[in-house]
Amino acid sequence: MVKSGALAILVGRLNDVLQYAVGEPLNYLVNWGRIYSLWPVHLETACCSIEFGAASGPRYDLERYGVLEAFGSLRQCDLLIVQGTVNRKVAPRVRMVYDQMPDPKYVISMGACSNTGGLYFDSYNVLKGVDSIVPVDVYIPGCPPRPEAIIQALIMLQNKIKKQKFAPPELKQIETKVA
Amino acid sequence: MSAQSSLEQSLVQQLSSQFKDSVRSSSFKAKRFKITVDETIILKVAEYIRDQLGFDHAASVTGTDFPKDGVIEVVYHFTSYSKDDLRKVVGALAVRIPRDSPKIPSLINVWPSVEYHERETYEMLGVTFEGHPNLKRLLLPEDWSDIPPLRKDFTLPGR
Amino acid sequence: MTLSVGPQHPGSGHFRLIITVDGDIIVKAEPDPGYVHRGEEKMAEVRNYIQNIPHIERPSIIDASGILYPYVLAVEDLLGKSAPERAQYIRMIMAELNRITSHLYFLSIFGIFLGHSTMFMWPMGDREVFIDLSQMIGGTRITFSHFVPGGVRSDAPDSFADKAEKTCDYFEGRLKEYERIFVNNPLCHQRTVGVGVLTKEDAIKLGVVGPSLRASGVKSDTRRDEPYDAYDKVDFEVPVYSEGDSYARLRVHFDEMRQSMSIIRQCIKQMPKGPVKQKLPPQLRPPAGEAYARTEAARGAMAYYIVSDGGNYPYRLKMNVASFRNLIAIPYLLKGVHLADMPTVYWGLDYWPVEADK
Amino acid sequence: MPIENFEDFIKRVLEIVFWVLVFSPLVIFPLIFIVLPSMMGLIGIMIPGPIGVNDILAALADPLKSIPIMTEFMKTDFFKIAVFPGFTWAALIATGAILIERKLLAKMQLRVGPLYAGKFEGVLQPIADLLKLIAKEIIIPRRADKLAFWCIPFAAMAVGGALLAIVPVSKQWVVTNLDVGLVVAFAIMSFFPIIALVAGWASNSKYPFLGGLRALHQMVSYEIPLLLSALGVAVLAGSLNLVKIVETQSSIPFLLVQPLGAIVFFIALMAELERIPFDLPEAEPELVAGWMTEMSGMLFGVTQLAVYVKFYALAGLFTTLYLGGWYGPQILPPEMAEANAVIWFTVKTLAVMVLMMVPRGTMTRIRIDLMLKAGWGRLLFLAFVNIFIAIVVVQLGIVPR
Repeated sequence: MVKSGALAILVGRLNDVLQYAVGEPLNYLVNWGRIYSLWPVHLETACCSIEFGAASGPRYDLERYGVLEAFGSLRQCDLLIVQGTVNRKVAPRVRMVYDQMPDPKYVISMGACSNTGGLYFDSYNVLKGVDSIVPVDVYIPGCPPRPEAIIQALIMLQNKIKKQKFAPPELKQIETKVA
Repeated sequence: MSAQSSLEQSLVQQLSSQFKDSVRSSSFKAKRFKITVDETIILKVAEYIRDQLGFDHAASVTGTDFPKDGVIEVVYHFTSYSKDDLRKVVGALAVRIPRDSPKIPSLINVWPSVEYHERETYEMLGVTFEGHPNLKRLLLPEDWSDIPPLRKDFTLPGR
Repeated sequence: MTLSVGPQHPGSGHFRLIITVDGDIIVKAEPDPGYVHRGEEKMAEVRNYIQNIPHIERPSIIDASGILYPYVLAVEDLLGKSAPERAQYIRMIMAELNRITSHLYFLSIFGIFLGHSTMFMWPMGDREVFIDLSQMIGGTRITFSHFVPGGVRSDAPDSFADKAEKTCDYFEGRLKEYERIFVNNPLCHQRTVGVGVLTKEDAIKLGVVGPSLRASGVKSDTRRDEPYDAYDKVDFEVPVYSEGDSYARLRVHFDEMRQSMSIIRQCIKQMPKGPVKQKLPPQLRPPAGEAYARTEAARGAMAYYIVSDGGNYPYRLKMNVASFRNLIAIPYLLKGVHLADMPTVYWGLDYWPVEADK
Repeated sequence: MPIENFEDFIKRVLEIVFWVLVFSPLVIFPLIFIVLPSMMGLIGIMIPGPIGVNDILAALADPLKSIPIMTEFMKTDFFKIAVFPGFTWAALIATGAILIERKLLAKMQLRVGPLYAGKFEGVLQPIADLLKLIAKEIIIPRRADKLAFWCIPFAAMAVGGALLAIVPVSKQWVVTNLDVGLVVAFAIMSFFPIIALVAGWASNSKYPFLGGLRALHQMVSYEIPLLLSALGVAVLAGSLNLVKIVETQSSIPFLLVQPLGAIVFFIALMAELERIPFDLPEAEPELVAGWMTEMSGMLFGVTQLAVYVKFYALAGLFTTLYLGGWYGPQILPPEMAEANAVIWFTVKTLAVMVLMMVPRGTMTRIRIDLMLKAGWGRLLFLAFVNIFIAIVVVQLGIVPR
């Protein structure tokens, strides 16, 4: 639309100034809110859920990082921790849960089984890694990972979120399915 | 040891004498005994074991595939809670059925505890339990279309 | 109205319950397990007897020694060997430590199902103490792979006895506090007494195992019925309640933790010096035959049925796990129960879906 | 240079402030002097009284002149509704209550609770949650009733705010001093379960609907004991006006005269607030999150804030009815009597709130049938006994009317 080169430069400058003055501080603030308010979905796929329970217990206390213990509805959650082996029966459910979570959403793959299939690499019913159905942000190795490893993964995820660009929320309509 | 063995021995003998012709084989060792019968009389044998011998529940139903012999061996393990002297004994009631049409009568009316075990055996080995009210898929995913996984000719994908 | 409870639901773990409710009362409940089915039994047929150990204990890492114990016993039965005496005691100590951690996990989840988040946190915290203790012997937090056919992998360190004594002393005090705060209060009574009653006859008929069975008045414990390893040399009681409701099940867990601590103390006292592992060839080839070994794990009678054809690999390995045997009681007990009691009733049965699905 | 840590953020903000101050004489002041006079009519409505347009313009040049404007502004209804005893104040206390609750619960459970958000003991945790929720996507289920779904959080907020309007923080700081304040309070309170039901219905999902139904059931069980136990206070005070009820307690709080009524009222209030052990409509293990299951993003945030605003308002109502409202020993110099009153009211209300938070860490959830039994069988009976006690007390003349 803008034909004049000078005007285009001016608009570009103004955009830069706005980005510098408003966009970046806002981005920082929102990201700061996000990293300290990661609410996990209550989805257990296998045995690593025990160590997740231990991690939210008193000794390791994930709530220090703003992670609530088992949280009810996935509509209010940001973090999907795939706790262990994903088999062929639960895989569609994991994807369905992921789809129903509101943006922005993050996924942590917990344990060797959900990273690669792990011990169950030759089982007929186990997915070779949950990253084939949902995008994964952080992988935690271990079988099962110790609670310290979960905390480390959280910090890694926080560092990742810090570098993200803020996108305003948008209104979407999605089909809810009752399985 | 001897007193112990005599209990199992007497149990096996009792069963063998009751169902003379149908008993294919029987064996016993300390605290364990196993008896293999024809599939036609398994209901009667099970009822006899429950009512006369006092084994009041089945602990498991399982099966083993023997492609060489062309049979599947279905084994019911049973034991007792109500009789003190039988608690330490685990008995096994085995049936050998042909591999291509594995069908046996369900024991759900004799031992109700076999319900889920029979469903598991049904989907894992393809054994049909006739008379089971709810013989549906249990553990495998809904879209499973391969042969039952515990058959020996089912090979694991990674192997 | 039909509700699908799970697999993503705060009140279900790794499985799904399809329940039909009439108002607030459940008229029909149908469990839909299999969300953690990993084909352990098939995998066991392509691994040798030692390679099988790690993956066999994964279904129940909450009680890793408990689920491994009967496997080891069954293989030893096939080989005709037995473990040295010291190894037997170490196995018992590990099994009892795991029983305590498993029961503490049970308590904490029971608490969260009652809506009591402190009851989740306190046992979780004390579970760490026992995990520290078992870590001294097993080496890792929960998945030890510590038992092998013919003994255990490593000996207990010398400082173990002291630390175990201290831990038990500490925990006995804590148990009293738990009972005072969590169990003996009117709200907990109201939610558990008379809820989900499993009568003695039904418990026997359905073949229920473990604490649920003993809460229904059947005095059956594999450690007593068929003593394995050195369980005939230690003195302990089998707690029995006749009510068969959720409350009795809760109490059985408390009593069993006390008995486990007493067993650990006796084991430490009676434990002889000596080797902890019998010399066995690296590749085990048991003679053809079959073995059925059972033990009392935290969640009830755990049994393995192994058929050997004389080769390197088990020809057929059947895991007859406690949770799977208790599955039958879930639809039975949930009938006529209030929707609010659904999680506590099914969890009270000690149903651990990962273990049941294998 | 991207912002990487807190120092960068502060630097950036200071930089922006600096440039704004530099450029403001060029842009902003001319704008003000053109635009403001045309808006004076609007401001005139907000600030009635002796303050004129010229005073405001003068205050822009001389900040000291804004003090009389502020004091005048503080007397307006707008200020009362929006800022001090009203919304902003309540929202602040609600946010604080969320933090206090999480920390308190953590301490009871041998944990530390929020720690890293904010440099000291996680004090900024609620702010972090708020920022996150604002920036979160809002999902409306396709089969939901869209209009009703959007309205729920704001309806909940409006109803919570309506309660705030009648609870007197001090004799001066009350938004509306109604003669039938107590009755109005109960009328407003009975709206909450309806909101829960509408929320459940609008979500068109099973668990929220069950939660909404449970909220209604719960109301049936606690509403009547709640009313009857407060009746004792009305009998003693001889008035339904909340300010007058507080004034009759200047010598002795009704808690000491009517301990039974206070207990019944407290328990029924817990049920009204859906707090553990009475949080049946949002019972997590069986109903996921109850009637709030389908809420996401800021809809959930606003609803949650409304719940806590209501929490503050009802704790304030308890303070008003039983703890003597704003009365308390003079701890500030006499010329600051108003501030003293406000402090005492706030302290008492916070104490009541903390007392209501404690059961969350110490009690199990009650079941709906037990709840009905308790409500109709015990609380109702106790409430009646309490009314008779009140009448006897009044007849004996223990409390001056």
